[in-house]
Amino acid sequence: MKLHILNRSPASSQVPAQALSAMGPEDRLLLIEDGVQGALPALIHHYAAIPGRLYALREDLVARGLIGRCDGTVQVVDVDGFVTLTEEAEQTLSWY
Amino acid sequence: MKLHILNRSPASSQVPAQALSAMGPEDRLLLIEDGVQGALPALIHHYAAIPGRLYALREDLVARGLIGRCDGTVQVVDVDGFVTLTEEAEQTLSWY
Amino acid sequence: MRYGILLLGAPYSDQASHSALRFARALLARGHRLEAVFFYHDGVYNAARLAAPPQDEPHLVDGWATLHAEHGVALQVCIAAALRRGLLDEREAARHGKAGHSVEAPFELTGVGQLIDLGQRCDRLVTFGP
Amino acid sequence: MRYGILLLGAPYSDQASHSALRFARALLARGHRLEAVFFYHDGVYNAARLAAPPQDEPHLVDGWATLHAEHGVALQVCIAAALRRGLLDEREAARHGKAGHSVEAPFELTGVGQLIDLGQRCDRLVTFGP
Amino acid sequence: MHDVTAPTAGDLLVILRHSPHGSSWLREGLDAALVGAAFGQRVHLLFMGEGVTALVEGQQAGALGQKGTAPTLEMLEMYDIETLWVEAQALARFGLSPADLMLDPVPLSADALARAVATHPLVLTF
Amino acid sequence: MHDVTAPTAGDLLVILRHSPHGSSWLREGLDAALVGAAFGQRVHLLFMGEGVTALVEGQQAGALGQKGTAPTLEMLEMYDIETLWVEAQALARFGLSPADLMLDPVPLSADALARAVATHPLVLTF
Repeated sequence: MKLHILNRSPASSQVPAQALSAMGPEDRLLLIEDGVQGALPALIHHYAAIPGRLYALREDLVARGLIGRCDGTVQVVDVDGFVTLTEEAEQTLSWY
Repeated sequence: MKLHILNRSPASSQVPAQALSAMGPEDRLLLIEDGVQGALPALIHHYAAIPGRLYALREDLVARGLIGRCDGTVQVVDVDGFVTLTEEAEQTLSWY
Repeated sequence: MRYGILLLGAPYSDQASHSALRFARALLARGHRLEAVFFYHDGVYNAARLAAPPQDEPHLVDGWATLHAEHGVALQVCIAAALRRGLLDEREAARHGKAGHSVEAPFELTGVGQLIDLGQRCDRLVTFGP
Repeated sequence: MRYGILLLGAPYSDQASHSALRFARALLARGHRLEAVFFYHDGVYNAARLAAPPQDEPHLVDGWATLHAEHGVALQVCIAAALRRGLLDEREAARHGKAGHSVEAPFELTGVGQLIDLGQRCDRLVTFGP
Repeated sequence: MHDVTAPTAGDLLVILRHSPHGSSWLREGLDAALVGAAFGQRVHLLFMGEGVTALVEGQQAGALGQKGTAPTLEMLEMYDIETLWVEAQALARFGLSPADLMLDPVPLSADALARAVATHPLVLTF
Repeated sequence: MHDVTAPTAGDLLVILRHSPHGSSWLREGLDAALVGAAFGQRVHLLFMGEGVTALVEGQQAGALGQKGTAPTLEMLEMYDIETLWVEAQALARFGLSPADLMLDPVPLSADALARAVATHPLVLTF
């Protein structure tokens, strides 16, 4: 199981689609930086293919005023949780 | 009439759509750098709304091996033609 | 006509600086005047005086300096963007208590006001982004 | 676990450097070891010794130096990416006949081989891109 | 908040297309707008694409203390930058409504957006 | 040129997602791949998205004499980097066919692409 780290928004970039196409059936996806926009209910459909494997970084949601606006299916983790996700995965890939 | 200068590809970016949405009915669009990918027949449909007002920079097509692969509706100009386009327009806008 | 160029991309990282230099040479060759190049955002990295690109690649810093020497093109670097990126001339280095400097003439550190002025005074302002 | 970080973004231009520094501190706080940060592409600009950010912004160059001082984290800067961008230590400046330098310890100029080595020797290599 | 069909002409239009915190584009674009206004130009702002997220209510400093751009936006009125436009289509894409936004910007339809660009002699995109 | 269903495992997969000339990403990604191979690793390359345009036949130096990356690609075999994969979906999006490409890369379907990523302990994206 690999952890994919994504910092681009599906509203303006094809990079999220690249990340999804490279993901295996157990892989997880963590949204960071501008990527956390993807946690908005209006954009969450881009991640319909990976139920239960989508995470978003709390600190980046908070800074952007998006922490209270996330879709309920997104698992919000802080930077310690980010480290934990990297521990649990056998390796990480970044999409930017 | 303004000249819009675009260096992103419609294959991977929303920026070309932004440029198109900001164009007036007489405005022209010049594709440069990675933007010249948009001159390929498979991608030209993105520019269907601006017939006769689409240009692409010869030097950047040549460097990328795309000069012989352009759609016939694209007007190819060299860097002198680029300068001429800026002379003819009242002002330029860049989309990157 | 009087032109200005706004350059926003770092040298060697993307094509913006090459495109801007190529366009600058072409407009001068056609008899236009280029008042200034304003370096902003990562464009300020074009002013790094220590740049040492491989010999088979264009030397952009020298390219800009040549435009200044031969055509009097002002090379204006946004000071706010430059300082946080480590681009200081001797005066700013002294002011910040740093030994050494990374920007020198003909590049000049200046405010964003020069960009606004350039936009007002030129017939065309052409932006090259990353 | 042993971690490595690959940083590809310029400081202040995008969030990559801030994200990488935040992640580095968090993994160290959890008891992991951070072998090295490898600076590549525009990430090499993090090594600019003259960086003078406004006082109300984080000072990233100092932030990296602190990681080195307190946790022995190696700060490895890709030499090929650095030279063309104007980032030279004293030795490279001398070799290229330039007066002054823009990179100093604890940052070290090194080859891409160090990145490959880092990938082999660490349990996790985490990339932060622009 | 209401649509306009004839955007006001001005001297300088600054188009902001990037999110807060993710890059310095937004801050540097705003700096250009503020300086233009300080020079006495009539400056208008257009938030487009991801730039609409700059207007979301409740932003805070970044994890390492980065200020972000919301404090700068609060100062726009002091600089006599009063016309803030926002791309209606982008708002819809992000699922944002007027109640989610600070500063009461005016949404522009696609047609109005192109007219706003046309009526400014100088347009800077960030 | 033929599709594969079981991509070969290797030590390092380098994913190249950028065009030649437009940025230094492609050159810097290739440098990492070449050095990995020189260190004795089994290195595989995947051209994805805009990266597929790196393989277009007939590239030349840039307008100011920039070398581009085609000469580096020609050297890959000398470094024992023999497996070149290309995203089939991206090829289709650009309307490129095998005859348009240099070096005879192997197209990967979406499924095969994900499997190629899974079988490498280290993946670097450029």
